[in-house]
Amino acid sequence: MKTRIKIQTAPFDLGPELEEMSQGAGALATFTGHVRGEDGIETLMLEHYPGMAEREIARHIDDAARRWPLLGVTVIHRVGELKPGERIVLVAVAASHRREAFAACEFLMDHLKTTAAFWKQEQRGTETRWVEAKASDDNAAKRWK
Amino acid sequence: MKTRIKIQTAPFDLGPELEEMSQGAGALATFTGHVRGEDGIETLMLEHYPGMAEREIARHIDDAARRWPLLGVTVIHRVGELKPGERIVLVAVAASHRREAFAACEFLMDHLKTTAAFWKQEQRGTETRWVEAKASDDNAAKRWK
Amino acid sequence: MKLLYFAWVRQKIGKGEEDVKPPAGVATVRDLIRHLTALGPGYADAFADLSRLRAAVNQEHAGFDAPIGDDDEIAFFPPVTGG
Amino acid sequence: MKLLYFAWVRQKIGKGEEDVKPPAGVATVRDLIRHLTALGPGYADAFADLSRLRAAVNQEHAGFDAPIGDDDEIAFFPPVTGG
Repeated sequence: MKTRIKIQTAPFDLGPELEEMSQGAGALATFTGHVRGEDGIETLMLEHYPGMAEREIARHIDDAARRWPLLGVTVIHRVGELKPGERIVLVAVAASHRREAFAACEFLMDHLKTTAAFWKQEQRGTETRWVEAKASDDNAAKRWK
Repeated sequence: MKTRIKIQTAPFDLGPELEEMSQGAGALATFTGHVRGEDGIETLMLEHYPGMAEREIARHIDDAARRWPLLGVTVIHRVGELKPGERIVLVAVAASHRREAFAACEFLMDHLKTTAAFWKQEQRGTETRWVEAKASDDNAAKRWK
Repeated sequence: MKLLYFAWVRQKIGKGEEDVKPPAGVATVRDLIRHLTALGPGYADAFADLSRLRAAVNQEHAGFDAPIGDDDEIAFFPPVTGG
Repeated sequence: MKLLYFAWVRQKIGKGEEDVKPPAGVATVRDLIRHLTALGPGYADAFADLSRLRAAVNQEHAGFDAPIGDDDEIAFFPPVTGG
């Protein structure tokens, strides 16, 4: 299985990333998360724990690959300063069949949300607020136990 | 909600399609199905019922939008002659949150597989074979009843 | 009445569409199938196993007991395999 | 022992990382928290509510009873909010 994990400050395009993933796979499921502009957010600052963030993502990819037959997984997560509308995260899963691709993609997103070492801070004007973890995300991750 | 349905013989790129879908959405879930090269398939011929194929897709998009709050749906389905590795279908769903985007994307794929008026014929050398409907696809669609 | 055939139904019958005027008494999809089956060996072959056949009336999936009329568009095809 | 602080833990303590040599008897994450809390008001504030705090030992999520040693990398942070 081909695995790619990138944590980067630079924006990324979907086309080239997904084009490469598609090669040889019957099914490709992807998820892209964006900074929502609602509530007047002007900037989203993303902080991470270098080393641990990558390790956690790699661990969840390994877990997913043990559960489902996968052909490839790409996870890209941006850090630093993001503006509304920008992509924060991409999870792309290639498999032979759609059921596995969808399941693994959702599994990875649920675990990214609850254990990968990233923190978000919203900035509105001069006001800043650390985003709090959501119980709904914990519950989503628990579905897979 | 923005809806786009395209049935076309021409190949399509993911980048521009998804770039447009991303605008203003928190979450974008996509599925892409490809012609698998296994079993020595040389060509996949896709036939459809013009008019009915579009109607069925539109109906399922309406059903999905009644079940989940969606911001946009794009479905592209190729017809005609396809080679191994080529994209057959794209389903992309934009929503505010990932749960809805994933669910609607999978819902649409399951229903596309079982009711949209498309038929596949595999060609290997001079031999042709109409692909038979799979019970697993029917069962997948029944999950949503 | 406009008839459309797809996939192996089209191949067995040897055409993709035709206009027909079935005799009085053809009131349902099933009646139409019975009428068509008598038109020749291609039709008989296409309609030999109804468990493998699906129908649409005016571009919507329909059972074999669905009522049909002169202005309807009726399509016959195998279970779909798109996506 | 290398300590790392993230998000508001980092802000309250006023630095992202530091090397410390805790006194003998600091054998678990919880012991370390107790030791750090006494170092000043920033630390006390950061560690005031343990229900809002998470820890990692050598880049793996760890409970407060996890054993720690001089060569370990210990991190403190709020529940994660990536993705």
